[in-house]
Amino acid sequence: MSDIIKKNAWVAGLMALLFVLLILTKAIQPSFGMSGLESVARAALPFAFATAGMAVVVIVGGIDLSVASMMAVCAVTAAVLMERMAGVPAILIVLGLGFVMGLINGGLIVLTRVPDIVVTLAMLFVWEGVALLILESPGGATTEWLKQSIRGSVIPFVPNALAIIAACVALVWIPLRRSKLGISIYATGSDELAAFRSGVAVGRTKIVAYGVCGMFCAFGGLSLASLTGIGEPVPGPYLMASVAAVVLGGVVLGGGRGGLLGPIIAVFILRIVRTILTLLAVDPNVTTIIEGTIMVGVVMLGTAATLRGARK
Amino acid sequence: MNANQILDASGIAKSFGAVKALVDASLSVSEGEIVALMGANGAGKSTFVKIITGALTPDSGKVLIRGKQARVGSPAEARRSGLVPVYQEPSLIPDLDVADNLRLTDTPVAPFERWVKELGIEGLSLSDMVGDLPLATLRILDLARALASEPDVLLLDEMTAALPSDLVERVLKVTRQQADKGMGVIYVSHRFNEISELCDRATVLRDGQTVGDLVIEPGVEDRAVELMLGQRLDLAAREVNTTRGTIGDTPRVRVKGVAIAPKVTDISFDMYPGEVLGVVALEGQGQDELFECLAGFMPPTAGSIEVNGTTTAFRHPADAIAAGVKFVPGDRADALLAQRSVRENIALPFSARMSSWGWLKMRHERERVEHAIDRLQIDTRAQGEVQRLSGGNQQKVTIGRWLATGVETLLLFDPTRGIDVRTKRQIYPLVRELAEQGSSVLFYTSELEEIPLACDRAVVIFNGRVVDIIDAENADEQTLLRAAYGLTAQEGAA
Amino acid sequence: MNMATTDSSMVRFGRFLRDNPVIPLLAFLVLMIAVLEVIRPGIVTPFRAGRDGLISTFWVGNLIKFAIPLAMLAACQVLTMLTAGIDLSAGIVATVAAFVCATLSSIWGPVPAVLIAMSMGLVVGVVNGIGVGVVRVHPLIMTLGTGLIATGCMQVYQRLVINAGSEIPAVLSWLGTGRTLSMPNGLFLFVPFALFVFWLMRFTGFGRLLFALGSNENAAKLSGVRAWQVYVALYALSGLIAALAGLLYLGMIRQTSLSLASPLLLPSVAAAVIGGTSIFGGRGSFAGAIVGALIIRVLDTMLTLMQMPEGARTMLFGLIILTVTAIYVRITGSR
Amino acid sequence: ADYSIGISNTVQGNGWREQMICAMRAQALVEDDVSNLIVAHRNTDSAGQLEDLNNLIEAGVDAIVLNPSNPDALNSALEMAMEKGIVVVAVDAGVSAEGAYILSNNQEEYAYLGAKWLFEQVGGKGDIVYMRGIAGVSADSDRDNGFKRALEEFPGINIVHEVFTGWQQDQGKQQMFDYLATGIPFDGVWTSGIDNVIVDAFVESGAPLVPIVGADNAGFVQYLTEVDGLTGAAVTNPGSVGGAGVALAVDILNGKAPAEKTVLVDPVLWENASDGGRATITAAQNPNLDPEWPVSVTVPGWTDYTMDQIIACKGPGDS
Ligand SMILES: Nc1ncnc2c1ncn2[C@@H]1O[C@H](COP(=O)(O)OP(=O)(O)OP(=O)(O)O)[C@@H](O)[C@H]1O
Ligand SMILES: Nc1ncnc2c1ncn2[C@@H]1O[C@H](COP(=O)(O)OP(=O)(O)OP(=O)(O)O)[C@@H](O)[C@H]1O
Ligand SMILES: [Mg+2]
Ligand SMILES: [Mg+2]
Repeated sequence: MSDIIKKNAWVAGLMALLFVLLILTKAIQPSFGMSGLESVARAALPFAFATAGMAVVVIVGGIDLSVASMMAVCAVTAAVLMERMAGVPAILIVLGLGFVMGLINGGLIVLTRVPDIVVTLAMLFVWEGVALLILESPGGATTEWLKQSIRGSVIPFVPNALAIIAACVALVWIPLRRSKLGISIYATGSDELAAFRSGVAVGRTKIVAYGVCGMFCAFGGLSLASLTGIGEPVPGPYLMASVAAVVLGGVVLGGGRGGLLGPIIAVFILRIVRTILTLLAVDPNVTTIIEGTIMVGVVMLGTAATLRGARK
Repeated sequence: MNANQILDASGIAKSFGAVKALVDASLSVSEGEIVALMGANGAGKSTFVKIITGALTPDSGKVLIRGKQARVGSPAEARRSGLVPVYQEPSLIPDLDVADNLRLTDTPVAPFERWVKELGIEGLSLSDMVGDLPLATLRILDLARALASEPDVLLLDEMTAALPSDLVERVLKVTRQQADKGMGVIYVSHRFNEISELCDRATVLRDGQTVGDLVIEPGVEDRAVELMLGQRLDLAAREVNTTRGTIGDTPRVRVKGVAIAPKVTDISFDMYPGEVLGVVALEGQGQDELFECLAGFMPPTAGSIEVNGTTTAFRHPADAIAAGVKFVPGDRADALLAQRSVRENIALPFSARMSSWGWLKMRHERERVEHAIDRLQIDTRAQGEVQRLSGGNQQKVTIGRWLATGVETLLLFDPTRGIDVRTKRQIYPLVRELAEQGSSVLFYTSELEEIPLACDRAVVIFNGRVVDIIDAENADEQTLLRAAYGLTAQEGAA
Repeated sequence: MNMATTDSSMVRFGRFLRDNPVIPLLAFLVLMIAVLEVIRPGIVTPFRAGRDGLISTFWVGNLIKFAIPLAMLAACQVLTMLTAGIDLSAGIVATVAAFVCATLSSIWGPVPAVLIAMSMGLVVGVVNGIGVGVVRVHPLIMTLGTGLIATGCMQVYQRLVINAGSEIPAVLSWLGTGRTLSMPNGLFLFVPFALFVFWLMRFTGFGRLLFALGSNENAAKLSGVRAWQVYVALYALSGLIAALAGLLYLGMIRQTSLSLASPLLLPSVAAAVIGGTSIFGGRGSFAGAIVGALIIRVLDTMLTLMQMPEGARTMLFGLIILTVTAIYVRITGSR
Repeated sequence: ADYSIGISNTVQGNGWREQMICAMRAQALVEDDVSNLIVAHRNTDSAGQLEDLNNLIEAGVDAIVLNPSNPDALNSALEMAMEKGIVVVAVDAGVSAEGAYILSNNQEEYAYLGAKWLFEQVGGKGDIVYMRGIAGVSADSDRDNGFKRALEEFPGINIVHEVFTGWQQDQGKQQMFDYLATGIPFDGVWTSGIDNVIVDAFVESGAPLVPIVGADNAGFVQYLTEVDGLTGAAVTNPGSVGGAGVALAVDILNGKAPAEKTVLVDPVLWENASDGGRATITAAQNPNLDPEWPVSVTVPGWTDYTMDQIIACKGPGDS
């Protein structure tokens, strides 16, 4: 009971923080409006998907160091395919590819019994290599409508990019979360032995969770391709950022606890902080320091609050 | 052989590396039959249960279900075949609420709730996070979940070990009822009184081998013990060491008006050097909090604790240890370094203080550790990792740690949980011996019959308050139980 | 109680490997070197290429030389992983130490420069330790954060010393580039260091506590361990080791850079895990990590010398790391 | 006027880029019309640069000077900027967005020039070690084109070894050690700017030096004059092109836009094989400079700051 309250308090706290930051942005730059919001949402796209994927595998008790590389594979594949075929089949192929890459990660973890972090560290290099083999240097082209779809806003006051994040995450995650498979994912992350004894097919659950992660990475790769209009084979800075957002978002490393909403809010917080620092013309080196401090500081505050809560 | 036979396992063998947990084990159960599975710590009972229910695969042997050869590959398959276990360690998922735990095993909710009520757990909500529930409740939930799936055979592995007496009674009653309705039960326990009350038959394991099958009748206990241990042990000699501690002038520990929000409201007692002080309480009367408070895990919200005449305020178990107060918790998972060796587990307190971060004193350490292992007869075949020891042997390691360092004040929270008869017989004298050497021992046990065997006096706690203090001579089970239920509540005791 | 156990020789061999997990790793190392020799005949055994020498001491020395800083950073990972932690700031601490040392040497001379560089490591380490041990932030986040902060500070500092030039203290150059009996002088630092780490892990109370905290922090607390003291000491030590590795690396590369040792971070984690250290705590070996570092270095060389598209090379690197650990896990039965 | 200029760069912690940023700051400081400089400078990919560009647009800058991570990936933000009347100047590499000004080092020419010199130096035939930058990055691909162009002109030249240094000093040094250890002879080394550690590798391993081509980094230029037996060439690739970009942006804002949208700064080659070349190098070298910094700290005709100003690395508003 108290756990549920604690968990939701964390998400609510993050939400409040995001709100405060938005107000702060408006105060600093009175002209900040819909277009600013849109650009924040667009910038958040790849981070949000990387984070969602990472969150799923962290919940199942693992970690996936290859998210950025998988995104690169998906981005170059998308860019290469879209040069040759229509957007929709290309998107479907890329989503399938992401899912399969994730399944491979998970399958290797389960089959070899090598710890997640080692397997995905190795796969980080493998997928990076695959991306380079597909496209040696940046190139390809993304379908025009896809590039347009992430701009502007169809629903008033909701940037398309935000709607896309919400829709994609909700479409994959909510049905999953409500299903028995979703419960199995939490169970496996919480206590693998007890889950096994409760009849959970632990191996299969892990593989599927990694598959879902791969699928989110495919969304991430597609969003990179639609942002830039091309495919870049070199992985971007999404690995560490996603780990940080997952932890900031209240998912416990080690598994079993947390959801996707918190981490995604955390992504937005980190993006808006960068916007604020740019608006304030803060020295970029100091920006690095501030970002590090915020990351550590928020988690510190959070742990301190939870510890105090637990003591009472 | 028997038309009603549900399960027949025979010739089961299982090795873990060099450790042969099971060599040739067999067991059968028929409809309506309750079969006890007996054996000393490490005999292979839990391993056997796990194999039957698909949590482990045997190296050899066969399992017949209703006369047909069956391959039970996983716990899920076992469940579908009607074999449902309650394992020695809780198997609920801590980060899921009760409802999700039920969904995970496809357990119907309505019968589950009925069973929970029947087993005497009040005020449970399906949205409670399992990790927040106390151990005893978890055991009951495990059982209720098993019962709700209407098994053909129910396997209970030391189901009652962590339960206080009131809940034990309920469990026994419910089990009997279900057996009468045709369910087969395999019942693992170290408690003879439960077995003789409940079971029809007993299968005895020794060193991984089935060494006998007994019909439960009066006087069968001696025979069972002989089979279990391969030697005679006089069960009638219940008296342990009769030298009782002397109650001197300065108490070793004086607990004065201690309250710990929200459960404990007012606890006071004195504990003297050379005394073993029993604690008697039903489930959840505040005994857990009392022990944790004395051990330095949490400060009292009111009242004071004096050790050797000085008032103390422990902020960390290290403070308590420095004051000579040492704690063996009830849940051994809390106390053990699962992946480390027996030796490191026992020697852990030696390195705790900053001043001992340098060179290890290997010789000194080995001597102390070996002494503790000897004294508790820890089965060290799988000593490389404590998690590979049997449940009872793990329990012994938690006690051994403090034997090795020496104790002034020892807080034992249900130390004989899951320990076999012979070792229990060794633990009581051990506790008495410690007392004779001048230590004080606070001894909570869920088995009331242990109180007169080991203690000088017993504090009875009910609803967070001390309701009575009873001398050992008068502490027969009846009296204690009545007191524990708050029936003899004398106002102003202590 | 004791049963007469008659083990087959297979079982006994399996147990032997399990108790000495370094041995299969060493076998892998030898295997990889053999493969390298096949790919480039003469690189390890020059006589096959018509040059002098049975074994190329230059090549072996070189292998060891570049494995040393990697192994030192892997020590940071092994030690922190024992407590189920990790030190992601190690690469940056090493870089900062090297950068600070090189730039300050030309201003204040080598001794103060080295001392200040080491104290940078200490400061970051103590902050990590307080964050992890007292405030209880997850080590991954804590060290990632301090790493970012340290990077930012170094960038700010960098702008102050653009025209200070840089100077590599002679001792460091000697350690980093010199050779004695064809072996790198870095061994004069590394051998005592490795012995120290072995001693710390095996023969001290502190080492015991690292394993204990990684296995079950609650049990350690129950036994009277004040975990925060251990964490602060551990991360401070890790920071010092990282700074030392950075200084040695500076002597080897003889060039400052704002990202000098940062690329060693992931390989150092890889070396630790290849060497059988569990990131979940409670199990680890430095000997394994050293062999892990050597394996990674041989692999690097192998891939450098193989002519193939960069993508295939990167892919192969990952696949080999995975294969090595998978076979290793299979043989030793450990996870 | 009272201009606010935004800077965007995606590689941090590399001497060349740091010099570029300092040149931008110094130039903005000496321009009278610039009152505010917003610098977005971090390690990121094209998507991250898009984010930074959008943030700069939000901040209401008058001009953006960027070092693009990719010529084609940034069009959406750059087009939006130009729609809003913001002047866009790409330095170091080009962008394909219509209407953007480009002031760039000619990367293809950079590689061609050095490679051609090297191939001539070894007599038109021999075995060359080709040490590239980061696979899959635009600048590396451009340089590869230039290198291949030179290669076609010299059929006698054979590439015995091609490797990516990742533009990392330690990696480059280690790779050179590895290659030297094979004992395979070769006649020259072309590097993509990881240069002085390569010389170190030869010296430390006792291998005979071969001609080496690098960039005009302070450390390498110094080696060209100091290391005995080293024949080599440094191809200029000034990071100070960033300062030129700021100057160009201000000119455009003041209505003095150049006729051509694209201005290529062509590299120059300094070699130490001839007396004339050695004199150039001696004049250029600057031992006090950070060894990773290119010695060409100014772009004559473009930048107006002094040596002290670029080293101070302060922009308008910095104390
Ligand atoms: N990206 C998103 N956009 C919009 N809504 C979302 C998004 N992610 C999650 N939600 C909503 O937030 C709710 C809570 O999120 P999530 O499922 O991640 O948390 P949870 O821990 O599983 O919560 P619960 O325990 O209630 O199931 C979800 O039911 C869903 O409706
Ligand atoms: N995973 C394992 N690895 C190695 N040895 C094991 C493992 N599990 C059990 N054992 C060993 O097998 C033997 C039998 O253990 P088991 O748990 O079945 O005993 P038990 O009869 O249930 O004892 P207890 O009454 O103490 O619970 C013990 O010696 C134990 O150490
Ligand atoms: Mg959730
Ligand atoms: Mg058992």
